[in-house]
Amino acid sequence: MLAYIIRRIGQSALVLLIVGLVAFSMFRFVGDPIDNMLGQERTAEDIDRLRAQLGLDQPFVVQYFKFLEGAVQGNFGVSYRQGRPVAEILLERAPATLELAAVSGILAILFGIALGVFTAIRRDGVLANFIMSASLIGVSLPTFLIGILLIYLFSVELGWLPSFGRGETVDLGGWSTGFLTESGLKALILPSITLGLYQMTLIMRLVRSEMLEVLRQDYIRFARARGLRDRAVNFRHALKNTMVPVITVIGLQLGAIIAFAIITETVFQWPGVGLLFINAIQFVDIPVMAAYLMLISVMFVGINLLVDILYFFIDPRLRADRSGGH
Amino acid sequence: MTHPVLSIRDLSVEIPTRHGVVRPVDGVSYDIAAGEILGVVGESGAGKSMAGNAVIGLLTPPAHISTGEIWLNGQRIDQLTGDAMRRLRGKEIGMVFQDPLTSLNPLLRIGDQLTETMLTHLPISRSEAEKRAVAALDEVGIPGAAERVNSYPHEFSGGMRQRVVIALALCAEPSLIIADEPTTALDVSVQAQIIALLRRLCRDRGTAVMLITHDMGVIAEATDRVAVMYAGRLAELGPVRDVLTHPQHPYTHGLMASTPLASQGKSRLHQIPGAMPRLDAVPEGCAFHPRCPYATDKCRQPPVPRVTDGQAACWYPLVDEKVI
Amino acid sequence: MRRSIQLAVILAALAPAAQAEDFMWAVNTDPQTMDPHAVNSTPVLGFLNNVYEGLVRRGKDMTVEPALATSWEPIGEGEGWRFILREGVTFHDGAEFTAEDVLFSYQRASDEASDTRSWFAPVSEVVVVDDYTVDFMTTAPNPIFPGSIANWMIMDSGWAEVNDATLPDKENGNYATLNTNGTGAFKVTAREPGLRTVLEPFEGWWGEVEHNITRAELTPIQNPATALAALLSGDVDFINPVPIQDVARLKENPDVEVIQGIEARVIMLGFPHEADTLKYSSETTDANPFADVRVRQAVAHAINVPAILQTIMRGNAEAVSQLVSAAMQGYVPELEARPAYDQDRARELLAEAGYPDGFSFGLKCPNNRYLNDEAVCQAITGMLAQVGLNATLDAMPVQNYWPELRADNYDMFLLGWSPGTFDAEHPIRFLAATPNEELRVGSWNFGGYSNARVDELLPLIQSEIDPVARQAMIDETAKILQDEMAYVPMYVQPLVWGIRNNIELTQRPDDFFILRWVTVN
Amino acid sequence: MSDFPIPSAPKSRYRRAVESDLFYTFKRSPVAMVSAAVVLILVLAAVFAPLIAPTNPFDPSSLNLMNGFTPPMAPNAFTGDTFLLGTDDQGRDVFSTILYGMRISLFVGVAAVFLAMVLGITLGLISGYVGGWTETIIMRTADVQLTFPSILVAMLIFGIAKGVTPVEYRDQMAIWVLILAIGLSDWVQFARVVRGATLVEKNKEYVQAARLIGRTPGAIMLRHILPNVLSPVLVIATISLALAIIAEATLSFLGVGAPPTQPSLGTLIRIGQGFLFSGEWWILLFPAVTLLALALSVNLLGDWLRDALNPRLR
Repeated sequence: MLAYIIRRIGQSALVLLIVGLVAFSMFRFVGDPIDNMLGQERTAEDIDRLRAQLGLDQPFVVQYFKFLEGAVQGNFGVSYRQGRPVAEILLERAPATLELAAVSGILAILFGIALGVFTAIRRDGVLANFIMSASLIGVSLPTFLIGILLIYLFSVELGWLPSFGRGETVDLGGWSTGFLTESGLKALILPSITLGLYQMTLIMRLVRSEMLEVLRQDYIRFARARGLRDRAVNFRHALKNTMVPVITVIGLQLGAIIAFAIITETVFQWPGVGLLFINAIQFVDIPVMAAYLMLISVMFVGINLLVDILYFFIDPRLRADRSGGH
Repeated sequence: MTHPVLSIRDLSVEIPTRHGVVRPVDGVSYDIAAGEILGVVGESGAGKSMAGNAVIGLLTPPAHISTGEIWLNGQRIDQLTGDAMRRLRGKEIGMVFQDPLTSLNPLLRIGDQLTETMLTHLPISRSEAEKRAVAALDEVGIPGAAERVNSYPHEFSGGMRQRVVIALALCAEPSLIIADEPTTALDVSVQAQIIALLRRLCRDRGTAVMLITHDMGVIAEATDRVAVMYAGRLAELGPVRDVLTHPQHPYTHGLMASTPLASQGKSRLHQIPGAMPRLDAVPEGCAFHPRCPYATDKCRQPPVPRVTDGQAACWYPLVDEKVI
Repeated sequence: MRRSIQLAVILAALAPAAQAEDFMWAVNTDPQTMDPHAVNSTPVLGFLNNVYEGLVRRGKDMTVEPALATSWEPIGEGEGWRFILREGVTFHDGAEFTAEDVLFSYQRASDEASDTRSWFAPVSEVVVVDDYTVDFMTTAPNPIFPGSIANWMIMDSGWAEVNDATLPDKENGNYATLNTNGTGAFKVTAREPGLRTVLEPFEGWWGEVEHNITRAELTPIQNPATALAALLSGDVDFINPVPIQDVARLKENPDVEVIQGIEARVIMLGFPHEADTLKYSSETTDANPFADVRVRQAVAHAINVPAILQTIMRGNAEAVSQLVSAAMQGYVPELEARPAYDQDRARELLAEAGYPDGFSFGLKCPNNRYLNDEAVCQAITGMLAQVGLNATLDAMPVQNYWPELRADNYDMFLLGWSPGTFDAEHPIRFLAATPNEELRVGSWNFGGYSNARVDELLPLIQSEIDPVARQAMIDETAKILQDEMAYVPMYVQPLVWGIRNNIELTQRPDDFFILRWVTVN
Repeated sequence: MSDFPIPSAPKSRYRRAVESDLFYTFKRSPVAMVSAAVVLILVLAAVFAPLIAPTNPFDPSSLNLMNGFTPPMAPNAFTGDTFLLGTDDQGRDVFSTILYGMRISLFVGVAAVFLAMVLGITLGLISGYVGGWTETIIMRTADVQLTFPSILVAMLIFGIAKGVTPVEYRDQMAIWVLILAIGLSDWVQFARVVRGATLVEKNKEYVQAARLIGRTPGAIMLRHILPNVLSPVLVIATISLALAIIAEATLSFLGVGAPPTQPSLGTLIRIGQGFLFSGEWWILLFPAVTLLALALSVNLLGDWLRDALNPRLR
């Protein structure tokens, strides 16, 4: 198991390095940071000087290795835009994104699994079919439009919920949380629905199809033939087996939630890392972009690993395969 | 007066399809007494399993019982509602499926699967159930049962798993076992052991068994009586010795002739020409007539011949001399 | 103990925030630094004008008025300017304001590390005469100097030294990037870059308080629809800008008000004067038609500016014929008339220039820099196509746009220019003068427009003290630029702010939002 | 279920049966029929847009800016022209713009899915059939690709393409880059399904037999294995098409979509959302409803197809 994890981390690290290199080669096409750093009355000489100072005149491979060198030591450089260490900025912004992602993820998983199980068990029911069809509306409109429509309805027309931002936050030892204030909780509602809707639909549909697949399995028929109660059959036997493939996808979807947060955060002016990234693109803040991509990649690798380990605990067959060694 | 454990009367199962209603089980009747093993034999699609599923109430919709009655220990069960039927399953009727590799939930320990079944049906405590689980495994011949209760299905071989499946089917002490091709998926060397096990356990407990198989060897070896099915209908029903040695129905005859066991000493196997009809195209009259060398016009039109007392479902039952 | 502190924090947060004169406002761009000398941009300088002050400032009508200097006068025959400083002024941290701070701020703002050094290009020396008198010596007579330093803000020398922020640091930032210590009417009490910036009134301010704000919070909101929703739902009291298409609707809404003015920014089309060939033409590959003044004039005649103003700008902008708007110093009323929208005339001019069937070319355009810039460019593309000028439009974010222009990757481009000095000399210096690194002129003249007479006039304009003579030279320059159609000026971008109806404030044409003119009712 | 009749007839008859089954269930599903009708109408409308549309919104010289913001079915205040669904800020007929925009959306969607499909099937077949190092590399890349959010992949590709495309071609680049970006971020699920099926089929007797008689691996993969994986691929392709159309819209919100002079449905929605509060609801509503109808119908069809073919989707 340990060997497996180490190998996995090794492979992932290699991939990260390559992704990083590709990402870095992209940065010079995003635009030129210089114009945003200098005012209207700059001269061509100012431009060249600043470019040299930032090391932008060097080949991107050199820039990349410099970045790596710093990143290994936890130093992601200084934001061109804010003139502050990137690590500090990311730490400051991360709680907003993580809280949003957590709430959306939990909503998506809870409702996704519940509705998925329901629609699978009541396969031919009217309500189940309606839910199946209705859920597709959520994935047939782009997220940004859903967000804007929600704002229009609940903030502007009805005035129930705030239109943007996180509301009041409370600082708990460096972690700013919106969970402890009324305005913070209210502010979470619309963005987390916007962000979670798509994932919820995906999870629900996946759970349904996996569950239907499992329900056709012999061991489910056998469980029924033994007279086990429906609840035991559906949940103890079927759902648990359904979860094996579903967990992988949920893991990936958690990653997707953090990535899609870019759009939701832009629409709701949610002060998280996604918004930071979009701003960084807008201002060609290369250190921030690089660090964000690294952070996201590391997070995904972590989630993947976690999913693998979770697998290990859910499915005894894998335990045998892997602990047996290679 | 003692009831047979299971009594099926004129049972039909129908499935509505776009080509009209098909009838995978059509007017089947038979009884199984306590301690008796009835072999149900026939080709794939003959309706053997469908009848078993109908008895245990596990027909997959839209398949449903259209006519007929099913009696279990004197109680009519074909009209029972969902939960009442569920209580019977496992408790009164046990079932053994074909493939032990897929019959067990891979994520649950076999001990848990046993105790779960017992706790559902028997008024016993968990610790008592755990004790009985070990005993049950022991009884089906799992060595080291006390430790093996904590194993997962994938840690057993196929034969061992089928023993576990049998233990599961029997653990709430049902009066009827439906064994649907219990040995088909197993190695030949293991088949005999499983059949012997099933036979011994049922004899000991007086459990009635419906043994569904297409293997005449298994029939010969394990059963007391045999029901031969063709295209959803009962072709012949009788004590195993009579049916094997003096088949009356031309189909049974053909079946015997095409089986190595029944044609011992013969140099070449007999073959029945053609194939069993699809269920949506069952011919008029006797369903076997297109393949029957003895068919006449009578066979080609209604009414359908039915099994009667000691008599095969054939207008022209064979007599001994015709056995090749 | 620790728990009780946390609890207290939580309770404090749960308690409703102080009411009354809380003022929330949203802008589309966060001021990227709190350092008044690091970045020369409207979001930064506009915001910091509430926190820091200069020797002079601009009033509601843009006139130059005393701030930290109470009066000023030219020295001799234009050798420089003398400023008499206000006494009794303190910085937010209590330090006293003196001539030392002025000298320090001059050094800081004119350093190579500063983005504001071009303001001090004419300055040869700064002399502290006494604690409250400072002389600015200039290399040549400079009549507009006081106005040109209205955005130059004074920082406390002691504070900067203690906090190791004696020079601005654009790349790595320093203490002054996040912290402030000005003399202005408001002090920054919380600063979270990109999220929010909180201001509170400075009790010790020297001026007379006109506002009634007790606390103000700035939030950047980039998505225009979100910002508008925030205003409509009352989550913020003021937004800048209001998307132009929403003006009419907002005016009908009783809860909000729209404040509209004409901004200083002139939107124009630029040409590759120096290029030998077109870059994006499918057939005209061996010549540069835009080098011919008739082609440029044809472009001017082909564009239906009134239609753009009517639809895309929704009647909220004004046509313009020169590089500055009528509100600027040095505007030439005689040249007010734009080339008329006349497709036949445009075709005629093209035919005269040898392109009777027109030609194809590439038009570059930003899509997030000016109000509805992309829509305007689309409209222009259509109008030009109607006279045979088939433009391929390439619209892009501004971060890609400037590098494209610098690399000369265009056949025509859209540019907006807002003179920081509010004077007609400014665009001549940056847009019309032949690019020259040493003289620090023509740095935004991407097309390399060059006219000897204009180059000759520019230094004369810069040093002429007599307003009449100066205006005559500006008139001459403006005439040349219009005759040669160096650029095609189209309209002045409107300035549209949205406020809740309980707010009163004043809008300045330079888009600076001055908090001390706000009243919350 | 072991004794349900499974026809052992030759493959072609089996295929025919599957198809006629499909048709049968199709006729019995009102949702599927309505969805198919909507998709058909929209696709035809898009294909024949130049014949149906009253104007050509992609021809800038035909536009009259003064027609801008004309409400549906009402004459313009200046020009007196009337438009079925009104006009947008450029004076373009919204109806025509939707037809042309749908062309682009559909083209991008179909081409992206096709790219993803070809790539996914090829790599899936190869990794499943060849195994070993090739498989490890391909599937590990797929894992990484899956972990990397698709919109970031798309933005990355967009960025790189912008840099490497010669200046002259950059204007036409956007659509091809969109196709590439969406296609490349979407191939993994095809590859996974195909690989899984290949692993199963590869060990079946008929494949072994084909191998024994000396068929080349390429021929075996194409002739024997590929036909067996087509139905799950079809389902994935349908659902991917809907996702690709939405992805294009999302990317255009992030500023990496089709250019506004040749707008896709997504670009139209991005432009239209700016008029949500200003009263010109038709600029947003009609493209949004069209996109919803298109994506929803394709999704519903995919859903029905999934249930009808009942493949094991992983």
